[in-house]
Amino acid sequence: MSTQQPSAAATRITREQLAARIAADIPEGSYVNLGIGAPTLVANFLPDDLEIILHTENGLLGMGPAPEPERIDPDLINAGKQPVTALPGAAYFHHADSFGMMRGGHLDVCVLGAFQVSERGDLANWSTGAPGAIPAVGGAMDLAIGAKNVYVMTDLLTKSGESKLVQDCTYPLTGVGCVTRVYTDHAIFDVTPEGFAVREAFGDNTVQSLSELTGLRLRDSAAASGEGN
Amino acid sequence: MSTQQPSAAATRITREQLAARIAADIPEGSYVNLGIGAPTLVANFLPDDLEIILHTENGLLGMGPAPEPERIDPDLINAGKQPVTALPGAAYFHHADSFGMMRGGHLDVCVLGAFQVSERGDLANWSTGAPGAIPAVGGAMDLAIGAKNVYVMTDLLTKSGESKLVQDCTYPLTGVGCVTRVYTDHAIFDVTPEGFAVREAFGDNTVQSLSELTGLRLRDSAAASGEGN
Amino acid sequence: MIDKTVASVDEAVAGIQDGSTVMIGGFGRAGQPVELIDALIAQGATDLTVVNNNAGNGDTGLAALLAKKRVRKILCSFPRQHDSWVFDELYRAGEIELELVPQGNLAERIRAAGAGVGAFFSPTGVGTQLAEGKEERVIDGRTYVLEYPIKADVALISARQADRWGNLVYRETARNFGPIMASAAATTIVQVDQIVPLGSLEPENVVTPGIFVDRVVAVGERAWLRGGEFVGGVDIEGRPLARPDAAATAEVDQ
Amino acid sequence: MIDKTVASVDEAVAGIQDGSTVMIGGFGRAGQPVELIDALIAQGATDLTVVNNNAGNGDTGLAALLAKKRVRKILCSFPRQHDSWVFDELYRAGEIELELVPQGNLAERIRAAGAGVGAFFSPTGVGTQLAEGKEERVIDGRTYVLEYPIKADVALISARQADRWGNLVYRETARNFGPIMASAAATTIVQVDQIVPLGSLEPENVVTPGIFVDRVVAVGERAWLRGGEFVGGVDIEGRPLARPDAAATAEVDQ
Repeated sequence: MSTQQPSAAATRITREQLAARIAADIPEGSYVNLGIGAPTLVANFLPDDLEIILHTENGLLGMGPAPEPERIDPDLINAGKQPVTALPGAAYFHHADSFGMMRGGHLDVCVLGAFQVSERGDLANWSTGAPGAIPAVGGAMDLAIGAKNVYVMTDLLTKSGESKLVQDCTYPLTGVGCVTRVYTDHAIFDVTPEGFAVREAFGDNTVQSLSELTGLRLRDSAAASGEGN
Repeated sequence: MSTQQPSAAATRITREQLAARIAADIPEGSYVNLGIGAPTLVANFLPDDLEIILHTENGLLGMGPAPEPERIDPDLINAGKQPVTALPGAAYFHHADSFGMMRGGHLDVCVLGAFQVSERGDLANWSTGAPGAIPAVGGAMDLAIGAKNVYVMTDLLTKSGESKLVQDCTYPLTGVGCVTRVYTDHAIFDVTPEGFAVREAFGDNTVQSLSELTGLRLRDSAAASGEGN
Repeated sequence: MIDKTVASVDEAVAGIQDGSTVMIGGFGRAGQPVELIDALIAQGATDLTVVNNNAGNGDTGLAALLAKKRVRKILCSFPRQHDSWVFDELYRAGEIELELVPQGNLAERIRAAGAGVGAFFSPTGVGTQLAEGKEERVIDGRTYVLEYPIKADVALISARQADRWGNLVYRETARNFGPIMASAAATTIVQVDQIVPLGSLEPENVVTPGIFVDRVVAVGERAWLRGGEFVGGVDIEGRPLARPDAAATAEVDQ
Repeated sequence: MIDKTVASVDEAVAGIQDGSTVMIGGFGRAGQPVELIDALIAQGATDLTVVNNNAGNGDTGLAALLAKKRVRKILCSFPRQHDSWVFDELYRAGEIELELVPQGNLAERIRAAGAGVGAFFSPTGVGTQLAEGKEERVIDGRTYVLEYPIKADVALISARQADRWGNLVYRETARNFGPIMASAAATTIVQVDQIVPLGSLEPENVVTPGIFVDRVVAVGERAWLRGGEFVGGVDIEGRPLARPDAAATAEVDQ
């Protein structure tokens, strides 16, 4: 596993820029679940003039933004237990129906955070496996295996400079072979049968520099899809 | 299998009397499914001053009587596809929920017709197994295994005088070991671990005469429960 | 803007391929999407596998599709009815294949497909002909048979109202298979009495969320309603009562 | 006359036995039947196995039940929260057993219990620690793990309105586990804002039919509603906003 000193950091985009980049890749009409934490930011960048329907696994399709403080409704919350609103066209349902919707492959996209993603698309995002930690999984495993496209939103490197893209996850798995694409602050990676392919490198990053950062053999998505090199 | 000439028929009650007898055994507050055919008659004898909630497996709890002809609603039918009404307090639901309700053991009573019932409570009521017949099962198998109490309503003898209570069903089974009690025009039988027990014999019928009619060893329910002989 | 509404039943059923598995909602005539079935007949797809509780009534709707010999196989629980003569004749002639499924297993298998369940152990049918050859298992002292999901390429269903996101509400026992079939098909096509503006359907009362719906077409109000209120005046098949001149056209009226 | 209503929460929870498995509705605080839990604490049943999505928030409701050491084991998907200090301490001290279940498997296992499904193959959790030791099977090229139903002796849930037959409607995402838990317990006990006359609930909109409900008790309207209409003025925990004198009593207010 490659490590990288912060002083040598390559060009990185901010978390907000990354959220905007993910939002731009979601077509109108998509049914989308945004995981707890950073992925929630993506909602702020979905264009107002496009209809994208947000799902929250606790039982709502058509989730809207947070309410004004005096309009907080304790009965109307998202999976992160934050107050939300419901848009015209929303629908409520119970937990078995909600997770059936996920497990049955009806969501177009879900965006999740990650501790690690392996070259085969394995995801680790629910437990660091630290001894004594209290485990909690929530809907992570259901989301990981359920959506048609599972996007991971994460920094490429941990705070200590280790790559979150790995050959094999060392943290406990959330799902096997489930990740479609990884959006990081350095680049966007597709998970392909031959491992990670760089779909888009931000700023000065190159396939070569990303290979060095991650310690992985990376391919160029454009080359992989036969569109050039 | 014993046969019996019509001319030698023992005391029999009418189908309406039998329906009334079954109705009298259903306590207030019960959730009840009445099968297609003769069991439907039971509804006519449920006391007006008792609340007994009827289920129809096509998606309604709180089924009421047939409407006046000019109030027939093609969207509001029972499992026999006859027009019905919905009482105040009714609820509609889809087929998976309706059959989950049955399969999950939430109905107190269902009343079904039968071709044959075996001493172990096996039920045959969906197919005569006749070659060339078009098979159709509907919800019979779900009802047979789902309710807490499965009552069979039937003539004791076929038109040709054969007993419908048998050691082993010769017709194709609907459910195994599922029948609780059999209400016939001659007597009421409980299904016990030791076979049929006569719960109540109508008119001149006796355990002895019923044994002769059915060709089965029968016990006396009262004796079986230690209440006398 | 998301708009799942289409202008005609022909547009609604466009693209259904020969050889498709088509779920058709309804229990008998209640909830049967007759206008969509008529459009499917006109569209011409053939060699179909149909999933329905029954096998057609009279000469209209599903029965008409069968009569055109577009259906290779049918999965259902109750084909034999007093008015199933079209199916009966095809079956006796060996011109249609039948997979008979107990009604609750049919419903649960459709739900399983929609809910991503790989298979499930059902107590229904254990020890009967309809469980022959199926895997059995005793769980907590009770015997179950393993049942697999039923998926479809297309579902044709009927509901009372939809909005342009495809949210649906049904009417009474016409709901029956609609919600689960909508969830189990790659493409779900719905005929409704009426398309209402987005936001008109109370989110608490939506029965089928739009995520399960692909196309919606309005076919006009059913004959026994006026402005959404029940007015009656029809028989169980939806034909006008006591209007002698109506008898001639009754067969196509539902 | 069927009347499932009872006059008090104490009457509602009467008879719950030591050693029972108790399902408790709610996702975090939304839909948590706090008044019933308080009554259960007063009632005294102990050595309980609790099924809930979480493991208590703050010091009230489920957290208070845990703090009284009435719970031997908890099945949940997400015990660790910013305000789960009661559970955290018990868990670290080895005073409570935890069965961690992915949320969708938790929901589906509860539904399976209510729907008479003996077991089902789920794709969730395959290849993870939470599927270790479970039976796996490949169906149509995908790997599944076999999951079993979760039944309960008692379910305590919260809904918005009930009638005397026990028909229920919920409110927004507070619906969450209510309908499935109601179906999976031998005795289902419900607290509602309001009991309405039979016939007031539209049959199309009933979410939990009364067949799943045994006892209903009215506990008064939630603080953010007035006459059924949302008025707001509370924080996410249901405590009044911007009323300094209200802070002292806020902890017991939900």
